[in-house]
Amino acid sequence: LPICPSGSVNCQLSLGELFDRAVKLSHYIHFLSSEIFSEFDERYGQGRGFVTKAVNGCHTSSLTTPEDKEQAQQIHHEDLLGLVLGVLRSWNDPLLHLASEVQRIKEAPDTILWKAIEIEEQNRRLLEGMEKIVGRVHSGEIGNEVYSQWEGLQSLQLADEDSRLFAFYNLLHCLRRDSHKIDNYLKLLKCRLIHDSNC
Amino acid sequence: GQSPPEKPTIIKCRSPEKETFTCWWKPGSDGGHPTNYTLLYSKEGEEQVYECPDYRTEGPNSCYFDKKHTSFWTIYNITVKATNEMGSNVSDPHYVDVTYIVQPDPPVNVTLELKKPVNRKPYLFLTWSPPPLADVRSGWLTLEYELRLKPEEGEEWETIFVGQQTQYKMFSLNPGRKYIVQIHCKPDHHGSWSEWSSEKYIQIPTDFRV
Amino acid sequence: GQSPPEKPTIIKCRSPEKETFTCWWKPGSDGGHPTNYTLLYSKEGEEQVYECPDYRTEGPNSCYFDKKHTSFWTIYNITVKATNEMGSNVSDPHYVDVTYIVQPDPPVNVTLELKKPVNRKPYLFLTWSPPPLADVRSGWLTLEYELRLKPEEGEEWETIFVGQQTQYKMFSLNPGRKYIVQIHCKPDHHGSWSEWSSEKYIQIPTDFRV
Repeated sequence: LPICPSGSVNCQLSLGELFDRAVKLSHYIHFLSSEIFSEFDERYGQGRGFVTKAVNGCHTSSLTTPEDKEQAQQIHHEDLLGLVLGVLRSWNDPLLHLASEVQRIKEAPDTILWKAIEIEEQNRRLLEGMEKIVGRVHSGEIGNEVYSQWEGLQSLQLADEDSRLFAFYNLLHCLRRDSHKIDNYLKLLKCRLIHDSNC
Repeated sequence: GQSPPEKPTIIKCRSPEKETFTCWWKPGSDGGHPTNYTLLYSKEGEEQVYECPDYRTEGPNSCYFDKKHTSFWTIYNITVKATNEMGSNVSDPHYVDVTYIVQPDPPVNVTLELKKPVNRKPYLFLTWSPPPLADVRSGWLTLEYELRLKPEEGEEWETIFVGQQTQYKMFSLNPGRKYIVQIHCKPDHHGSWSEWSSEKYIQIPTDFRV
Repeated sequence: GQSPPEKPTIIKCRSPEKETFTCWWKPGSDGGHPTNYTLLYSKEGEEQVYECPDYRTEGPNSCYFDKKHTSFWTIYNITVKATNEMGSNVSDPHYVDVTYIVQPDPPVNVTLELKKPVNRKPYLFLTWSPPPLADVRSGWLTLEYELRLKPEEGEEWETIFVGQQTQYKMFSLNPGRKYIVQIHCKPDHHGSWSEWSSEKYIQIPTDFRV
């Protein structure tokens, strides 16, 4: 009998194993998103009062996501998984452009460039994993319906530097927020589905 | 002097378990008149302005937001207005996303035990529990821990980050010395370290050959 | 003899940084005829069968899966077929889960320094860096380290697990002796230890009273 990799049964990754990897990845993506935001803010945001303007400008705010523990615990896990998938999909396009547009920022440090590329790549990888998890958990077909269109490309290419830098700031602020939501929801789902809410 | 009160300053906002939060302010001079304080806040993307839901639970010059009034991943714009007979003055706005102000209570039930396994190195086995308020079971809050120890009469603490574990095996200890051990914790991404847990002492026996 | 080739054996699959991986096989006898080898693989839960994307990068009898072809959400079912004029033979299937085959390269930049702080114990201060491939993404591939040392003419290594730290203070050393030090690393969860770093030597001065 061929030997399956340790831990797997009939040579298939368990849901628990898939969730472990998804959570490790979402943790890493949010860690990177926080770092790139702080680095950008430190270098380009000082004294420009971006924080007060970056209010409700996220392209994903149309997706009603849980805002506290109670809401997150009351929502059915299939709906929460669908939301996570929707938020991830909504970031495919902006992350692709972020990775290329950030290279046009004056003296953008390598650490910001590299992180933008890494986040885009890892986000795609997490999306692949989430589609696999949802496929396992979802009774019905995985619809592509939950998704939020991003129309921010022009703002990343504006001539006026202040407006363009604010557009980057806002995108990174939203990325930090949404990646934290995804990380938090996945940790919650993992405890609920794999550890019977007893992590 | 007879004048409107000085504008107050919001000095701190803290959430102990990522479910509720409290803000405190420091009054300015009261302009020689009885002065009262009103905390007002609005939430990102909403015009509506609300007043503090509870001025009492956390003591003077504070506002406590219970679960129902606490939302994450949204920015609160908070101000405090001081008013007396002569007029009023408003603090600078204080922007808060509760995600970033979580400071847990210290870990509890810290235990230290000397272990001498047969034909293997002896070690000090530490265990602890998350602060009672923190719901780590559901996965809503994930805590990371750091422990520090030093010989009783020593100067310098040795600090060790242990991630999300709630136990640790300590090998490199000097036989015959008495050590002090403390642990603190922090949410896995944002927020600040708790205070250190109360000091625990352990005497390492002289034959505890490491 | 004139016969189909013996079935090959897949001997090892390894990923150096959880981003790409390579498998190697050992051919059997070629049955007296020129034999060629085809590596085929399928992914768990999928019917589709794919061929090796790159037979060259990692040398003979190998298949290299670049980032695009490496998924860490699935188990690969891999076989190698040997074919010559007389027929063909297929290896036993080899199942691969990329997370379990991570074997990093050894740590680099190992430095050893004798420290003699005023009125405190002297010690040997070791520092090292993660292997370049894994270094860049510390959060994606978390490494743990173990160091070993022994007197140059000694027999037995002393091994010390140091967790995720990249430095270590070594107190218990015999003055006047020459020591060899090596370090290796492993992913924090699954996967295997790297090779040991190249040997580093340090002469402990006779006045190095510990």
